[in-house]
Amino acid sequence: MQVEETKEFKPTIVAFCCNWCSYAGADLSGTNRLNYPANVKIIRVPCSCRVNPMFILRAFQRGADGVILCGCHPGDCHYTTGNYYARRRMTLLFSMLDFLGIEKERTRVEWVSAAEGAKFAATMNDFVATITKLGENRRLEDIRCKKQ
Amino acid sequence: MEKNEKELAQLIQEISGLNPKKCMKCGKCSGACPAFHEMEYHPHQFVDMVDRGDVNRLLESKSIWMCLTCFACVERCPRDVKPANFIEAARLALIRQQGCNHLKDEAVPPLLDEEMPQQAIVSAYRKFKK
Amino acid sequence: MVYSYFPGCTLKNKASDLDLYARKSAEVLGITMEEIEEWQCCGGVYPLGANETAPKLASVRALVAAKEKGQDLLTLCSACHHVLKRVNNDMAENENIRTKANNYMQLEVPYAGETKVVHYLEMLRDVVGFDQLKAKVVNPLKGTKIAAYYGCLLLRPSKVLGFDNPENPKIMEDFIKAIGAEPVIYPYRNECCGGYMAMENKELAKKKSSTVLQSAKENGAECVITACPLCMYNLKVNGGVDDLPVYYFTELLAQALGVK
Amino acid sequence: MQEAMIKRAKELLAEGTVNRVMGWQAGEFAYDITPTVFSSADELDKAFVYNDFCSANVSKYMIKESRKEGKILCFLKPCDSYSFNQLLAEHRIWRDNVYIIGIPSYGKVDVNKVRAKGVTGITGIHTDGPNVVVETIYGSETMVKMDVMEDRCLCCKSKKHMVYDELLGEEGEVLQSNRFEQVEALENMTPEERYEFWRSELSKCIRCNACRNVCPACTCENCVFDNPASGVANKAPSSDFEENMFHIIRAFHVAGRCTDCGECSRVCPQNIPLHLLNRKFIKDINELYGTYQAGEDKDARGPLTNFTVDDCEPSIVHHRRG
Amino acid sequence: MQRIGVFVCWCGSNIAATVDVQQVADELAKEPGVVYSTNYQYMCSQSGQQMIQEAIKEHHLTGIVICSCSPRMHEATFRKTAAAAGLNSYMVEIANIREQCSWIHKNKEEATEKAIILGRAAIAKVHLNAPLTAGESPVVKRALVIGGGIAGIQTALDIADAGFEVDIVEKKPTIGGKMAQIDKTFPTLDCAACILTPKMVDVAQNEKIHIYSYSEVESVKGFVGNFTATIKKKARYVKEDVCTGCGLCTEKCPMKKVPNEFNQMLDNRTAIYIPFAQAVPKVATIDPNACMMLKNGKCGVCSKVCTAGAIDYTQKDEYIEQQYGAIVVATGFNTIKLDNFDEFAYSQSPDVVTSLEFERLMNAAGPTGGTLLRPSDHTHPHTLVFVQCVGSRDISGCGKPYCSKICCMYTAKHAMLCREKYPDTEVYVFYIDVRTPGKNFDEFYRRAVEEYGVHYIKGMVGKVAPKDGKLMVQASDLLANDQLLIEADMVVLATAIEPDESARSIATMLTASMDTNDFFTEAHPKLRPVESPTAGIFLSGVCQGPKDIPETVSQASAAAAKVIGLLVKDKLTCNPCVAESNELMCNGCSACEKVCPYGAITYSDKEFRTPYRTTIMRRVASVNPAVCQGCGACTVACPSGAMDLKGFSTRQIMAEVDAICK
Repeated sequence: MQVEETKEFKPTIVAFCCNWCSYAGADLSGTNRLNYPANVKIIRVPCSCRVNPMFILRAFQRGADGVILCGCHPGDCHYTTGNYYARRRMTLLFSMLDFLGIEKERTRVEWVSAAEGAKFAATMNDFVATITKLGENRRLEDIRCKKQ
Repeated sequence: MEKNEKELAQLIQEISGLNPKKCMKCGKCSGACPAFHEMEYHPHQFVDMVDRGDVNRLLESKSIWMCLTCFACVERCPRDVKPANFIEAARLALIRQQGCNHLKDEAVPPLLDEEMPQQAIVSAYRKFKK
Repeated sequence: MVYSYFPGCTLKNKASDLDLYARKSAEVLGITMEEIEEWQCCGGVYPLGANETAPKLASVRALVAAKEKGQDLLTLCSACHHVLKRVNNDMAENENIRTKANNYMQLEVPYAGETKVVHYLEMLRDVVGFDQLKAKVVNPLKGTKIAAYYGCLLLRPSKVLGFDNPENPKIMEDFIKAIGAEPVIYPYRNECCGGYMAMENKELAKKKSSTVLQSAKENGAECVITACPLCMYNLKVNGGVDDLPVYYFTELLAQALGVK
Repeated sequence: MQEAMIKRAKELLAEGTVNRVMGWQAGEFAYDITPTVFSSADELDKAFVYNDFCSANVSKYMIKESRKEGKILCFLKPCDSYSFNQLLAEHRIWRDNVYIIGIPSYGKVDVNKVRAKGVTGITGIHTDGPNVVVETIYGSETMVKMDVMEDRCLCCKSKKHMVYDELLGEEGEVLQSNRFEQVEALENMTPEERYEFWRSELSKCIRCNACRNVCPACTCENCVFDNPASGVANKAPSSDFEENMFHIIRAFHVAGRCTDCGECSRVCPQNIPLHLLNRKFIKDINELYGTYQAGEDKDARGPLTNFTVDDCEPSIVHHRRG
Repeated sequence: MQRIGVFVCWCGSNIAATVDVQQVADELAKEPGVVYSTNYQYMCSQSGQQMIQEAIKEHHLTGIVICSCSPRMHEATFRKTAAAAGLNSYMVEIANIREQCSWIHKNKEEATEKAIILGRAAIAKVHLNAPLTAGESPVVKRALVIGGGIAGIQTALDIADAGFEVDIVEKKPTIGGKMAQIDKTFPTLDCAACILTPKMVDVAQNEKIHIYSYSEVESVKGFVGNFTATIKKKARYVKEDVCTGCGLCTEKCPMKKVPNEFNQMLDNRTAIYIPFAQAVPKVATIDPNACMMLKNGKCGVCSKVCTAGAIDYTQKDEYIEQQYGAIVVATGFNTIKLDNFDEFAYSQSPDVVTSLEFERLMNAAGPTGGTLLRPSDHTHPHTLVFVQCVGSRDISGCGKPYCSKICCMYTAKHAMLCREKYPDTEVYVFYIDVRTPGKNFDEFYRRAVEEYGVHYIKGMVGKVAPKDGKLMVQASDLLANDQLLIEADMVVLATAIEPDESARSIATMLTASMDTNDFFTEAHPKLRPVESPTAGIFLSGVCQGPKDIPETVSQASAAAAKVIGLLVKDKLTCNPCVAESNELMCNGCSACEKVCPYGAITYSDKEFRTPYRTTIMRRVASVNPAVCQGCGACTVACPSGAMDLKGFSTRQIMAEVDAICK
């Protein structure tokens, strides 16, 4: 029996945002009533350097279709150097995911400052569109965690 | 195959392999140049003209043949721009074209004298013709 | 110490003195100069264009020949020294030129700038030592006031050549002291004599070389020494200062060592 | 070499410089070489072997051994010395308690390749010029060494020792190696092909942890995979995801610290080319942040604990190769 | 198991218009551990807060989740609310359902669904929260100022004014720094000594300030509020408290040919010396490299003539250990060495001088008594050429890539003073750009041109050739498109400045960060410009970047204000969300230490018991909670997971991830 695809695909997106820039940028896009899809759920971290590659893998395992990390622009880190380390870690992690054949569009890093509410919204709109086009995460899923 | 001025400037930049935008227009090259007064356009202008794509005037000018390739501009430039390399690139862009050699073979014998070292002739050939 | 020796075009012809005196002096100083077989002219000028590979191949051949013998490459002419050092630097640091040159040469082991290029003066300074040279001098040129003329090609660009301080060099002055004479410091010793124009633009060459000689003379020089055959020719012919003889440094070296 | 090593070990034991010797001894089979600690000349005479099967990297053992009473003698091949030096950089080994003799290595033999030539009943091996002579209960077999050498030795990166107290035999040079060829081949595939490749490989994983246990960079007091509080602990992979997860995290945790010794792939009972994951990181690091060889300079800052303000952006991954 | 209360805020219609708050409260009530769930119009209002407090007490809540506006808005409010009800403030989590939900989504169904998920994530997190107590550390009410130039002086005076003890450590025999060497100051042309020396006297007379002159900081340990510094008081062979500064010894000392640093080596001083008349402290110092008595025991003249008996040839370096609450770096600058710029003939002619040397040549207390004379033959110069940007804005590797900032103005000053004092002079200034932003600065420069007739030429000097006692200056004039040859009597080089050579070792000592040019890095380039990222370390003056005197003084006062703000506190409340190392899992590999921007992590060898009833020594990390700022860089650098961040622990974040992805 064929299961009919009636429901429109709504990806689950996890956004890790640093407390000082990007989380504030996300707040600003709210204050300015700039829309982006409800699929995006933000997790507040003190700094982009707090984000462990394990968190990103965990998100995919638990059913995320895309993971985005937002932090202060390089040079503007509240902790001076945190985002520089995050940048190297994420570059290598993303490259490794690509090496394993996982769609590279599923992961992204964007630098969003506390003033860039519009950029935050635009980034999320674009990311959600990209993931929607890409479809469900199949290559890094954990079937045990699939929604019924 | 005629090149327009912009392409020509691009070619000169390519031959030089360098970035004229590094120049901050301090003019130290022109302050150092021993052939300054022989030139219509001067080292800092060479760089600027290549950058702006204003090279026709430059290539027609005798200035590019006046450079002594002494590297004083290269040595003293605070921005590592290497003006001498741009000047040589301009010369190359010219003499690499058919019939554009600056030094003609037939012109050489009268220029020679008894004491002139081989080096003078070899290097003139290298610099002024292809 | 045994060196591979690259004489260059002029030293085999017009400037055979420079060559001869250098060889004789080297013998006294315990240095052997083995001329590279079938060397080719370096071209006299270093090609500045980023995509000029072919004109550098002659230099690469000499560099490779020295590498195969496991020797440093000795030069006397400042132009050869300039070209060889800069081409060698390209082979070490410019991947594009290294790849192209190696593809062309089809060597068994690719060349990547392993040879050390040494100017005769550097050899005197770093290997023989000016102290040692002084000890070997039999006819010190006592009291002679000598102006060293460096010109361009020995010194610039200093980052690649690493020869001496480009604006205030002292290697030749130290050399002059070592052979018992008195060096004359004058500001134009590292300014261009216009040598490259000696054939093509005599007027300019005259203007520039006379500035140099005038400056030397004003500062009390009795003669001028140089390491470049082209500078030598230009200063002599176009310098316009009659009572100021110009010598190769090797000539005075041979004289001081008593082998002239 | 074996005789010279035993001789020198005995000398050092006799003069009291060391009280133990880290070496190798044959296991149940001649090719089944096990790292062992010897504490007397007698033991050395009886069991110490060093031959073309002695490929185990013993540097990891020094973490524990160096904390014991007295000094231990340790023989390091060039590639082992990188691991040792990296462990020194991470303060894992107490240098004062180890006496290192650097020994040359001309490549080790992969017993599987020997067996593949139909040779059985192996009792010993020795090198003879470009060949190896494998002694068996049926007589001896001579074969070209290159044909039976371990893959990792065929693309050896260095024959030079990074750390030692003395050398036995000659010192080598850092080599130009083509070790990234396989990684490049994978990079040139489509993502789909790569996905299939890694699925077929990683799905073989039985989570025996041999790769982790042998790795001289995996030296955590308590591995995250054994620590329930880490949130990723698991004993056996119960889904495709966990197979991926384990190997990604394993490679990531040693990124910038892995010296590319290749022990992980050597010990994998399922023959998964795990070293390719590590090499991918090394290749990326070299390309993106400048050539870096872990274990080369004990005082260098590792690439992941370092940065420059104009490092590339993570989006470079999107732009590269399509 | 936690007992969790959920409070959903309407925010008037801000949330309630797009999110069904009732449904959110109902759904969240079903979550495990939630024992109370409600919604209210304004949670942040007095009555809303009261409602929360009552619920905490009534339901014995161990954790609360507020679904409301951004935590950046009211997290602090609700933490206080909880604390007032006896619940630890860090048992509060906020689900941001306004800025990140109701305000951006229009579809009520979607927004409600999202609000529920955000609430779940907050609940999942609060389950793993642990009560945190903000630690406290005592503050030593004393500041250390490293460097006694105008920056250090101003900082010290301001701190002392507020009633705190301050120690100035100056490596030279006197405080005063570079400003003491300067003749006049731009743009007002008042004499530097006239405005500086009274300040130096203030410092000397201030009871709260102690000057360690001829001293260096040897080591610094500790952290904000509680540093321990070791100060090395170098032997000056003169008893500081006995010397009256009469100067008789300096007159009688037979070693008269020691180059005088204070006059930039333009004249000589004696082996025993007082740098200048207004030195503070005004005490003689013996130069051990020049004194015959110290070198070979023959002389002793100064000891014989000193009626106070202050000379002590046996004096040794002395080490003093002192506690400080804050440290201010004011190490200043030097002009660069000109070895790479011999085209300007600096090493070939004494008449080519740096700007700082020129200051001394113009200074009434300088080697020429304030009359401008050529160093070579002591004649009056008629033609002067000033060269700007010597070694500044240089990326060729010979100089410094940055603009030294002060040269444009002091060159205008020099040129102007020259023309004012000696109207017979011709003054040329070669410039690349004239950069004169600042109050009355551009006017000043224009005055030099318009009123004083200084010839400003856009171009650069290519070569200076000494010739017959003159200097032939070959330079470009870019506007005239010409190359000039000026016969000059003197050439003055506006030499680039660089941080003092001691800066790097001091930065290492303080674990303060520096840029590639060895300038100290500020905690934030705009908002925290006088603080180092390392807590308790403050920056004053040129050590942070090139600046002129007015800027230096304002930064010095700003640094003092920051120090005072720290020292008035009896105790420092620390951010409790800091990293924590689990010693049992720590490998001792130092990865965390390397990425920590604050130097908060230290290592020690500790003995641990093994399962085999033996002990083993292991190197383990520990975090100083007073220094850690809680960024979390260490937690990811740590391969074993020994490092975790309180308040943002690995398990907490993963719980949020799980809740969102479920």
